[in-house]
Amino acid sequence: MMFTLETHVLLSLIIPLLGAIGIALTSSVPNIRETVTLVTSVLLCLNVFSLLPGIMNGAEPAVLLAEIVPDIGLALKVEPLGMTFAAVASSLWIINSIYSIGYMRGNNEPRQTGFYICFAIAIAATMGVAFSGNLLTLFVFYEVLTLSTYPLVTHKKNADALKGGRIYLGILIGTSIGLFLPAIIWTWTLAGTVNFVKGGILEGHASAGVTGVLLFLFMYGIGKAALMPIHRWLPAAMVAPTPVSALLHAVAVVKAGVFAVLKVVIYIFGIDFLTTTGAAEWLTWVAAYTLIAASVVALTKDNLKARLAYSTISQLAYVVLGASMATSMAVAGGALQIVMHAFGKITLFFCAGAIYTAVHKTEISDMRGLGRQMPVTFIAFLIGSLSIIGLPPLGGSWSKFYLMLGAAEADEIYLMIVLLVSSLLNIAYLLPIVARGFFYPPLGQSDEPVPVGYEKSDFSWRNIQEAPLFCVLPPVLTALACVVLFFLADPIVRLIEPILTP
Amino acid sequence: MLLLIAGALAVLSVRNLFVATMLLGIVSFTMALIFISLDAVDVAFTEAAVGAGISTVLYIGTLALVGSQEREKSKFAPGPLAVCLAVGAVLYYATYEMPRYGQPDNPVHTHVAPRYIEDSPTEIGVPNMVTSVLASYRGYDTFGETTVIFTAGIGVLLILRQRRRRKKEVTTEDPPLRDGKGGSISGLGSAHDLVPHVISKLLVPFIFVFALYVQFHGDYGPGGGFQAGVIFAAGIILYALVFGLDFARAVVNEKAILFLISAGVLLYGGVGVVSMLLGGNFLDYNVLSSDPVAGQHLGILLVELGVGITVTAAMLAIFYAFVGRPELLIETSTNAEQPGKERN
Amino acid sequence: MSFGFFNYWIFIILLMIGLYTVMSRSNLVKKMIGLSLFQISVFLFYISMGKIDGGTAPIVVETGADGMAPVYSNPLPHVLILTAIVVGIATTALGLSLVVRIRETFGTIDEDEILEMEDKD
Amino acid sequence: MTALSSQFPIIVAIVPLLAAPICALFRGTTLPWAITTIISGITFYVSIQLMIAVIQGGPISYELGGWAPPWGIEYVVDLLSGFMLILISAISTGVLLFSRESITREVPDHQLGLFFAAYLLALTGMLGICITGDAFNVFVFLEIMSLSSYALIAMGANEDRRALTAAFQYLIIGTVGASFYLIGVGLIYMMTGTLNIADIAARFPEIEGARPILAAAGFIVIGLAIKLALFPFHVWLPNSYTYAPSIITAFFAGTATKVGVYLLIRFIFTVFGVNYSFGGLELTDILLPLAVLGFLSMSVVAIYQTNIKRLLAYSSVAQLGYIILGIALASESGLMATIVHIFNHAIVKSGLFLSVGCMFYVAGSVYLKDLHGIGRRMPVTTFGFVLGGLGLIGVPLTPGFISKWYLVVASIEHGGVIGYGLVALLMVSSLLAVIYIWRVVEVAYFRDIPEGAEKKEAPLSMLVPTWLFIAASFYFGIETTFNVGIAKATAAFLMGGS
Repeated sequence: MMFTLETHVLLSLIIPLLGAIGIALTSSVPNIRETVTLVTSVLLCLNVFSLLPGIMNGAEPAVLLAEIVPDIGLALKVEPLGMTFAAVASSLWIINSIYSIGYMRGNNEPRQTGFYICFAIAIAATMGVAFSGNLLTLFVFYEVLTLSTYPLVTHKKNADALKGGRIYLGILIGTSIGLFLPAIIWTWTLAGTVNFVKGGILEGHASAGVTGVLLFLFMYGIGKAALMPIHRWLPAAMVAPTPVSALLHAVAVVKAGVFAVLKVVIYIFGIDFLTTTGAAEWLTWVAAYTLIAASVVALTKDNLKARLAYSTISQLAYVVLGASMATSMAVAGGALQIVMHAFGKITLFFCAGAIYTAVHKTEISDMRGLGRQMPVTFIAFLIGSLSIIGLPPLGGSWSKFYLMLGAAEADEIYLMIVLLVSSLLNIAYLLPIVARGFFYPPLGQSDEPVPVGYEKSDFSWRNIQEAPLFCVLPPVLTALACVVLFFLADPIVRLIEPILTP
Repeated sequence: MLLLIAGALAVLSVRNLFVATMLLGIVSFTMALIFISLDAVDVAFTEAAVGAGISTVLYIGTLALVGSQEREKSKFAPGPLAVCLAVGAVLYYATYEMPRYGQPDNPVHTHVAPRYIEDSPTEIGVPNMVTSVLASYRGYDTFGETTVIFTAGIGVLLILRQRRRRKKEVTTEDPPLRDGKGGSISGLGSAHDLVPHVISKLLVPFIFVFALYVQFHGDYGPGGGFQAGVIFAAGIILYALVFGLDFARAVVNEKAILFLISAGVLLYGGVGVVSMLLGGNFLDYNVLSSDPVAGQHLGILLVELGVGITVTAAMLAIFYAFVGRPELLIETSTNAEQPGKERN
Repeated sequence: MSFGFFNYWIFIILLMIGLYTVMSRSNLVKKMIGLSLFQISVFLFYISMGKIDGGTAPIVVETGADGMAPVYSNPLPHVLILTAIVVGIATTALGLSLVVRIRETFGTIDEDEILEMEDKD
Repeated sequence: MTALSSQFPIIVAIVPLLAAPICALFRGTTLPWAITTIISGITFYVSIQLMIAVIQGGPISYELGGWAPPWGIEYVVDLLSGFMLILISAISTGVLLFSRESITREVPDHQLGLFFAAYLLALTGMLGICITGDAFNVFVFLEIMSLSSYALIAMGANEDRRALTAAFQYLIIGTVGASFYLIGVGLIYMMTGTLNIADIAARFPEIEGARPILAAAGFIVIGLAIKLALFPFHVWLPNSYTYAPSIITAFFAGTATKVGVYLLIRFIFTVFGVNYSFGGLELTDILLPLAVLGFLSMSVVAIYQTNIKRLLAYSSVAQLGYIILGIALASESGLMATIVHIFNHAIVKSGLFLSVGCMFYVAGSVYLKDLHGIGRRMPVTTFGFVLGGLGLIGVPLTPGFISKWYLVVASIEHGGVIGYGLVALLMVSSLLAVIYIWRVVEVAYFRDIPEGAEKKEAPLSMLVPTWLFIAASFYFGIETTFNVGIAKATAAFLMGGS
């Protein structure tokens, strides 16, 4: 460690912002600009990980940025959950940066400078969300995240992008200002503070009824958690270039949502308080419904990114479910899910983007036989899928395992059934993609880049036409990470353990 | 009193704007008479000069430019009527607990005012209490008032000196100048009438003398800078009406007027600043001279002069702007490339 | 005096007439006239409250023949109204100059007609 | 120096006033502008000095003409008026810095001297209103401000003839409003015999039950409501703001209506006192529905505008609804929200109008249809506009967020169905703000640049002041000790003062 923990916390915010400035300054020379992005992301990742040992030892560095409202400042405070989230986001940013370069260049996207700047700002906001020390700070960075990703979502600047952008912004800003903010202020008037305190701050200040209403405001106010029926923004956001969908809409933005949910449940309401009041009962069922319904919708989608988006909605519901069951096992499962799903889903998006870059296909039905042409991509896709489904030896299995344990702990037999059904549905909507890729013959149509006459041939090196290296390498890396994480689950659980035991 | 109401109703119903203006003048004049009966001689003086005098001239000047017939349409507006009745009802409701009219023990007469009545002759040394309150106790209000006039002068100049961009309509709009009944006043003078010429020649000097009297005698009788300014301006306006605007301009040109408007305000403010420099507060005349009363005298004199200058100049500026407007238009239309150089 | 609140009532009626003229007439000059009327009525209100029965104008005079000190009416409202009159004439002047310009640019001084023209702009 | 500083209260008002006639005499384009800007800067400096003095030593009283109140006219600087002085002079200075390029394009050269004289007079009027402690003096300065503003708005006729009718409409309505105020003051004078605000307040409890006082309160509140464009008395505002020259709109949007709000606060809290205003008068029942209707309906209307200035003008009326809401809630936090929002909205709106001024300078129009793709033609300006728009919406880190925070706190404290209902309505209104700001954003970024439109930024002399406002808005949205601190102290002072 070069600096004090506090400085490192601050640096996590400053590095990406400096990176954004650097990108702006070097906009005329793409190579240098991309180098700046990469260097920034590596620096950020190193910086975040340099915090890790301290946090593991139980330190809680805090920084006060400014006082917006008397007694409530913009305050940063690192705790295990945030640490986990920040670590995931920052490490994935490196991989994603590599991928972005490949993708953006491969597709000759315009306005790349703006893209990288917004990206860096969004990452800074994500760090802010992860390290926020109170609700207000969380809210502030949450909004910054929304606004900085808006230009990314509408990057294509066509009618679709406009429409998607409207839905995206409308729902996210609408719910956050309309529900989240009042909930924060209400909490403040009730408890006199909005700091994240272990064990919650509302206990003793709010009746069961008020708690129920507040929980409702929070859960639907945090639109990024994509609980049904306010999930529409996520599919809408898929008009964005794939790197955006990959990092932001599989990791940073949506995870900021569920992360906020966890934070609120753990530090504002308190797990015990929620259990005793039973206010979270309804949330469990909403989450369960979202979980199943989104999976079913995913089945019907032919567009690969749309299917992945619904899959994300469904997977996010796991986290909310974990939070709502309000048992320590379930919450641990939720936290693990944030990590595991991040790696799994980003792999899938990377693959989707790689396919698009290589052959410009977006519909699943057009991807028959592509596995023979792009074997690496499809194998990575397979691994990611399996992780999300929750099969060992992949990381995803742990989160499902803990969630099951949590459901068992809470004696919720029906929930266990829900989880089981959902896993089956996961299989149903993810694996056919891979199966089509490998086992179906490619389409023999003229727009198919595979020349006629080769379609019946088996795998051969000559058929391989992968996307550019920068597009293929990242999914491979993240797929490997899914495997590695299976063995790293223990340290992660140990990291977040302190927050579960009061 | 009832005459007022009758007059007001007539104003409302008459369709010819020229008549309405005249009626408004009559209402103002009646009001002035009532003010005299209410002991407010200064106000009456002003109201007569302004309400019945200057503003009537302004209205007529406007009508000359815009035509004097209201569109034939008798409409009854229930909405506004309801609003008016509501406002009236509130006031009527309020009158019931108002202090009785004219009673010496009303709050207005027992608080604050006695000081003016009892002490002003000794503190200020000016018999006319209105003047002493106006120029000294509430001198700052009067400064504000002067500024208001200044503002109006500036505003009218700003608005009416603007040249229009659409030049094609100019020629079609000339006729109204002579349509209205006040057409003859539009700056060209009644060149062929000997009687008015002689009479006004005789009158104008007297008006000026009277104005000066009012100006400097304001300490003792009704009057003061404001009234004097209005009268002074009236004299010049009369001159302009009879001999034509160009003659009047020869006497007092517009550049001088602008200068005078500013000078009046500056004189007033200057007195204040000087009093500040001499260690008093703003507009504290006591410090102007070793003897406070003499200081007050001096201060009031200067201040009234400032008011007089500004008012005269502003009134003239407004008058010129109105009456000179048609010329400006013609000028613009013929000489669009060099918009009125000589007038700046 | 016998007429108690009479002055105030006159004030109210004048005010109502003025206000009604402002609001109901579409001719801009008529509106200005109404506005003047409205302002004049306020003057009456102020001056009325300054009056004292049997009072005289607030200018120092020699003690009366009966040896009584003269009763002066309250000079303060007079001062205020002097200012208000000035404000009134200033407003009138500005308003009328606007009317003149409106007439020049729109060719009419009827509000309804102007509104129609504006909609086309 | 001490001698001079004891004269500061009068200097604030008198310096621009005396500069006006001087300015009127000058010709040319640069000199009047330079004088005006320097003068405005001086008032800003003096205002700050005054505020410092007030914070250190309590309210300052200055006797004009050396006559003690209530006989003479008194100038009073307390926290609230000091706050307003700083706000007004700061905005005026910022706008003036901007005006150099903009105004020479919109106003003919030979009128610039008069134009800036009128500008100075408007400034004088506003400062005078805020600093005076005399109810009638308020009227005088109100008229100075109003008359000069009519003339200034009419100057927009060079670009669009509708400026004339807008100015005329404003003149009629404004004069009626001012006369209402005058009647109200007359009634109060009748009952108390004094015009000094502090003196009235002191004598108020004796007569507060009387009918004339009730009527007086009614007239004053309505008169001021007209002046501050409270819904439904707002009809004059959109037209005036739309057609006035850019810098005038920016200046007035930040200050003119705020002065009205200041007076309303003065009368409600200082003169009538909280108990009478909200106990005897039930002002909450009157103002609250108006405020709510105002911010909801006006936000909706704003959405349908095709002219950016008009859109922002309606948004101003809506934002005034927030300000009045804070007053209507009659609590310390409500009042605090009001004061904070006066400040925040002034900065944000001025910044927005300035950026629109830049667009007008380059594109020559403020209609949305003519501004397609402006975000790519003028990236810097438009980005400033977007940031300002975020401030209007109330996104965190912008000052709008702070205001909204306190309004919601005040509403929740108010409690009951009304309180929570208000929270919901406030949020709805914020969302409406998102919609109307985003209409502009979409036009700016998602439409194709029209053929032949050049890509060019406004001159630096315009961009810098615009960004000064935007940057200031963010500064005060993050580092809130100044605005919130003063607002808190002021609110406590006003509520406790009754």
